[in-house]
Amino acid sequence: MRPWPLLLVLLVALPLVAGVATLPPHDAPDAPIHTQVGARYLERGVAETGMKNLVTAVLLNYRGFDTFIEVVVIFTALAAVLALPKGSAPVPKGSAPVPKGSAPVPKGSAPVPKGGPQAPEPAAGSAARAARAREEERPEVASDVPVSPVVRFVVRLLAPFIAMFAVAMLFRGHITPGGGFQAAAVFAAVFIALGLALGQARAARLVPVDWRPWLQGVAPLAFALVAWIGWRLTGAFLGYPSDDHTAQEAMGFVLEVAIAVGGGVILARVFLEMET
Amino acid sequence: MSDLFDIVMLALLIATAITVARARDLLAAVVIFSMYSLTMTLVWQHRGAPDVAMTEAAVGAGVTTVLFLITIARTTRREKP
Amino acid sequence: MLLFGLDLDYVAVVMLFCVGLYMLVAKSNLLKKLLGLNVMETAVFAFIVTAGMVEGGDPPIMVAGTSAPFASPIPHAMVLTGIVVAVSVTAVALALIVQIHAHFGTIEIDELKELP
Amino acid sequence: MTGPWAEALPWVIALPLVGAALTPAVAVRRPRAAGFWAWGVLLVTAVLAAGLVSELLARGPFSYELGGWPAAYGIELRFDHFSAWVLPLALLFVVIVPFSWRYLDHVMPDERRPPFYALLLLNAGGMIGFCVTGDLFNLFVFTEVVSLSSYALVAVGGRGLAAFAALKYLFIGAVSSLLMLFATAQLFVLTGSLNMAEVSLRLAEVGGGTAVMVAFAAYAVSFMVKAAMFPVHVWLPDAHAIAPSPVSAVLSGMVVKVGIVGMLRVYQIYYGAEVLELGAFNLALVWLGAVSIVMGAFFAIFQDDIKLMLAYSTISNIGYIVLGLGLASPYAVIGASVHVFNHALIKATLFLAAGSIIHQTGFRTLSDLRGVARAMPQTSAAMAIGAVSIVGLPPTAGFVCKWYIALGAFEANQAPFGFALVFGALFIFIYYIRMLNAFYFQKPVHAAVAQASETPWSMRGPVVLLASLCLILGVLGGIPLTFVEPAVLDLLPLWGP
Amino acid sequence: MEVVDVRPILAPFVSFLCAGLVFGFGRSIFWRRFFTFLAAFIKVALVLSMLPGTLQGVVYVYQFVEFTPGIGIGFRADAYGMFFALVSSTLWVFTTIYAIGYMRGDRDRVRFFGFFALCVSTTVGVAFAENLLTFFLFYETLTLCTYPLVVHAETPEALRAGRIYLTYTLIGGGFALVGAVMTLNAAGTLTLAQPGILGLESGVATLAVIFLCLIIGFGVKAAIMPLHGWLPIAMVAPTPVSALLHAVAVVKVGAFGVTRVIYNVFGVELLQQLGFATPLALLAGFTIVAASTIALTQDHLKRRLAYSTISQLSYIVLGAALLTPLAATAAVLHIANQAFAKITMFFVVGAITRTTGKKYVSEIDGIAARMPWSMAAFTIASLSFVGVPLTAGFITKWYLALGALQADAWWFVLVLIASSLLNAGYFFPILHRAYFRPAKEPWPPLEPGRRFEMPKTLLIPIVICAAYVLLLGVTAEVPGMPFSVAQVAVEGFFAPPGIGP
Repeated sequence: MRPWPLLLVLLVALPLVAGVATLPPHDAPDAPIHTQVGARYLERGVAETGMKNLVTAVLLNYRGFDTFIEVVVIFTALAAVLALPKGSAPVPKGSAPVPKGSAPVPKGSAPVPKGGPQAPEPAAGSAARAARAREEERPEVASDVPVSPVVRFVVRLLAPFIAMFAVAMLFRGHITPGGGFQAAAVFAAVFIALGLALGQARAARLVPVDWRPWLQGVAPLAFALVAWIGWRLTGAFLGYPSDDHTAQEAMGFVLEVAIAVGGGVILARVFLEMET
Repeated sequence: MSDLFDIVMLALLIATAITVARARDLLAAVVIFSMYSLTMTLVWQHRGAPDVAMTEAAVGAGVTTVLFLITIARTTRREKP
Repeated sequence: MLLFGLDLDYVAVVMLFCVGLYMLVAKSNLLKKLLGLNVMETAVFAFIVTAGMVEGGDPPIMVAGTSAPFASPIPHAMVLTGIVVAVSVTAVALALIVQIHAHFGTIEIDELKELP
Repeated sequence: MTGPWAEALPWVIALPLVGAALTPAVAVRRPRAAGFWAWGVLLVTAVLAAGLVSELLARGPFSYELGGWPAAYGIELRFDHFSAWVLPLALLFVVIVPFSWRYLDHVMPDERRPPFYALLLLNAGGMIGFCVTGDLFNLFVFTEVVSLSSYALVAVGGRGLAAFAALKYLFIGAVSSLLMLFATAQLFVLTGSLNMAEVSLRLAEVGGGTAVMVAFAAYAVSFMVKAAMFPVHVWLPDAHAIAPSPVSAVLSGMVVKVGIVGMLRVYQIYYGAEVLELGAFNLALVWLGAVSIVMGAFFAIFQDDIKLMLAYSTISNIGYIVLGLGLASPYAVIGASVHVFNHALIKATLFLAAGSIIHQTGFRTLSDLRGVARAMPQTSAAMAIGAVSIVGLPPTAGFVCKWYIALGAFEANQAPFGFALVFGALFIFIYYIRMLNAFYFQKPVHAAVAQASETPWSMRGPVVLLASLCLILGVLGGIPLTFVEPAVLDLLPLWGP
Repeated sequence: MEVVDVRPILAPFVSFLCAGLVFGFGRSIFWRRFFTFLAAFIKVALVLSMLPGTLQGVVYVYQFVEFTPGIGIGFRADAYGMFFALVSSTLWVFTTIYAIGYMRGDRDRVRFFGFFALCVSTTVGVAFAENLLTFFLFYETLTLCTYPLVVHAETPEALRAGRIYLTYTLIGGGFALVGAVMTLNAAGTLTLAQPGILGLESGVATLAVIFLCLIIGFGVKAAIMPLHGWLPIAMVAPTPVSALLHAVAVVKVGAFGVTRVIYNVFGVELLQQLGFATPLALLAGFTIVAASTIALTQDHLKRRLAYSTISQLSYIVLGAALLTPLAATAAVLHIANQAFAKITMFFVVGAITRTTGKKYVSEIDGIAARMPWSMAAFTIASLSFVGVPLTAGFITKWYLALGALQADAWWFVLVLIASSLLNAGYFFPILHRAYFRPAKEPWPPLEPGRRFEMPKTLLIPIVICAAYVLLLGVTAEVPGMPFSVAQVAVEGFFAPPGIGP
């Protein structure tokens, strides 16, 4: 163990301990965290938002703007992954995971040649076509790990049910724990499982190439739309009409679905990008 | 009872975190990390945060772990001493 | 739950944070560093959730079967956002790590630093 | 009380973000259209920002309650004088994006343009939101938008080293964001609120204490990392040097300012609450600033790569700003605030000019680029103006801030720092004069440099425009004051050593 | 009486615009010359048109923009500023004519003439600066604009000279900035007003630091002795630049600044109470003698002239530091006297180098036969420096001596005499060699079809400047000549508070 990281950690730990040690006790009902803003949410949240799950109420209504920015953050992650240079040839290696003791590329060796297995960079205007072409050319089993038929069968069998579970979670998010994000993660998990079990090309067809540019941005767009509707209806950005529970539910529902679809597509695409 | 659960869980958390730090096999580290996340899920569930717990289970233990696994598959599994 | 006048839950959180920080600064392997970052993030989330709980509290879901006191919903919303942010950062970091490996053939900082 | 433009406040944030979400869809047939789309979106954003600023000038600071919830219960956007920074920010983006249209030709294939421009828009939207929000947690989320897009923007230009620099940036940046989240959580636990104004009020009731101090320290460290102050600057030089030049201009000119604006926000909260005796902290800032100035200059002297040189000078210039803030006298804080903008302008000039030169010649070190001024006179002139400006010599924009901060140093009876500031800047000139000598007064060593042609107008226009602004703002130094002075005078009664 | 008038800002702006046009269209020789001459003449006309008013005590002011609250970029043409502006704008015309001849066929002439115009613009800006901030802005801009001229040759030697020049002047500029900032802090204003803006209430220590900073700041360009190192080295520049640096722009701006500090920042009364001027006067006296002594040993013509300049500049500083009206008159007058005489000399030396390639004193034996006009002009200038009556230099020395006696500084009369002897000591050998030594080898013959010893563009400025040296000496009391302007300026310096110039 090198000494200086420990020293640094200690240096950070001391003020942190000092900081948390002097906080008010965390489970006392009269702590500021329970008596200030939180108290009002507990008191009037259901009446004001029409959502029984107050976490959802906070996420979509009181602090809906945070959630807007949050879906923007995952969209940023996707844009980041898409914007990174691609096509650099991977270092020659055996089947993953790499066996013990595999040496790195020796120092001073020439940098890995560009291009690699991918098609040459397409000309302007044909990028979409090229992307679709690549999708179709993708081999059936992209993963290096051989997948047993049993696993494939189980995944195929379970996938619809898991997806149904996600949908249920999505629709009942305002009453029970769970909601758009959780559904998105589960959707993505289903997708990834399918991708690993059946090969990416099959999985990739679940999200059509033509729809991707729209689907991946659907969450921020839905937020902007709802914000605009709220603005027109109530005069406040992202405002919910306080007396109309149907409108509240409809707006919340749109957002939840958009988060689930958009988030799911984004996570799935990140997976696809990293696999290629 | 509640206190005991807490203490066990916190100890487990710290133990798993340290194991993640010490594991030389990255695959093992990631799997243990997902265990750490699931333990955290239990703690949060216990502390009255089922929403957070579900998210952590789906995102922290699920998606993050899968992304790590893919990365390990594409890079290397061993941490150099 | 207090120990030596310190709130044990908070102290555990700080310990997790420090383990993560140690991984981040001391480990040479980039994936290990990233795992450390994730541990740190979880620790901070745990801190926030812990701060929002209340003795014998129920989840802040106003349906039959729950009763006051409720945990505060705001920290939960904060952590939900935080988790999504964390997974975004992790995804970008992993994509970068894959690139680094593809280019240099290693993900050990010690070896990367020695490269020209 | 508020006029029609106040309604635009949330849209000025939402517009670039939604524009980013639409970019891949808009550019699906013609990837190059992404650049025009991003420019259009930013142009409209700038118009909105101008409207907001006009509102600010007409009626003073104003708030917007999102969702119609009263400030503490929802999220409040607040447009005060420091938020006026969004206008120059948007305008600089409007100038930088056209530069990138042609510049990207040698950086990336067309198909990667849509995500690139989406990232640029996200970065802009994130920074605008950061300046405008009145909510601590919202501040954190915006920080993450800015940081995440910045990490990615660093990496878009190259393969190995760029990814490594970006990852280094990511690790340090993520820790800094975590510290910020931690501090936010602590303040939340202490006060039960996330609204900045409310937190400030409640802090006054809660009073001081270790936790309050630790939260402040966590914020301070977090923002110092974002601003790349001396001991925690290590991520900056590589990241800024290796990014494509338009990105370098954005990162170096504007993204590091996130740390400064954040610092100002935290100051607003803490000074309003009067719970901490911050004299010692100010003194620390002053010293750190002075050290940053010197160390930034010192490292830069040994660089041969022009972009690396410029990257190090960012550390120096952030040093000026921090020094000014730490001096805590009216003129010094005004100078620091003005320099937030002026430095962005100057850095954009320099990075875009450097980018033009690299784009046209293919070389990026001083020794290779000798004599380039004859081949590219206008770009080199812009570079020269930028260099003179960043050193703080009249008659350029850089001098304005040096003047104010020096004035502030003597006003605060910190004469030694006044001297350090003035002569530290001259120290920096040593390396810029090396650059100008190489460009103007030495013989070319490469035929490619001697025969290079000037850049196309979509690149030259922005450079020339920015360079002329450097000169104009050097003469009309009072303009930024209109925005900065009320804010500073508002803040200062609570400030002071 | 103050009159708001746009001319004080137009005068620097004309040459600024000219610089822009030269940079833009200067590739064509015609347009380059056209713009330069047009601007030069417009500028002289502008300055001259203000002269009658100035003689009647009118001060033209123009506030341009606010820079800091209460401190703007302002212009103010008082008598002293007018005097300096007259000298520099007149000499710009002559130097331009000379430069066209001298630089013929040289490369990078666009850059040369562009920055040349910028230098003149900033010099006039300094002359008309209303406050220390404006002064400083132009002062530093001048530093930057001269740099490309100093390194014009682009040789390693030139680059080294440029580096040294910048190091000295920028550090000086830094001190000036600190001084200006401290002044603002102590006085609350920066306006260069009568009778000074600082007061004793700021404390002697602060005042001492301010004085030191400002004198170091401006003294660098005035080449007061420990700060003179850049000047001889900067001689690698082309001769028109040397002439500009040494006679008009850079060094005079320094001396002008020192005078402004003494009379308009501190004021006579305050300085008399503080006694800071005496050490400055001693330093100036030392510089006069020491620089002249070093000049004796220099063989390189331009370097000898450079040390002579260092010595002469301190006349101005000393005249100002003596704090008496007569000495001040001498100081103001010497700005013009030294400028015309020294520029004549540089023109001649440049012409010699251009025609014969000779650069050293020891190489010019018998050159008077080949270049009679030039050497005649050189002789006049030398006599002026020695202080022979009927030349401009005599007037300076006469008034300086009177002023010294007025200030009870009898020792200065000794300095003056010593300096005159030394001047004679380093100029007369040149004349002796030129006139009375036989040529070591035959001089290159005249180019065919040429009546005079060199191109007219070189000769005309030399002759006119030399004539002007004589004129200044003869017509001291004629109204409208520099002497009368100087008197108005000095009256302003010593006017009781409240009356003002």
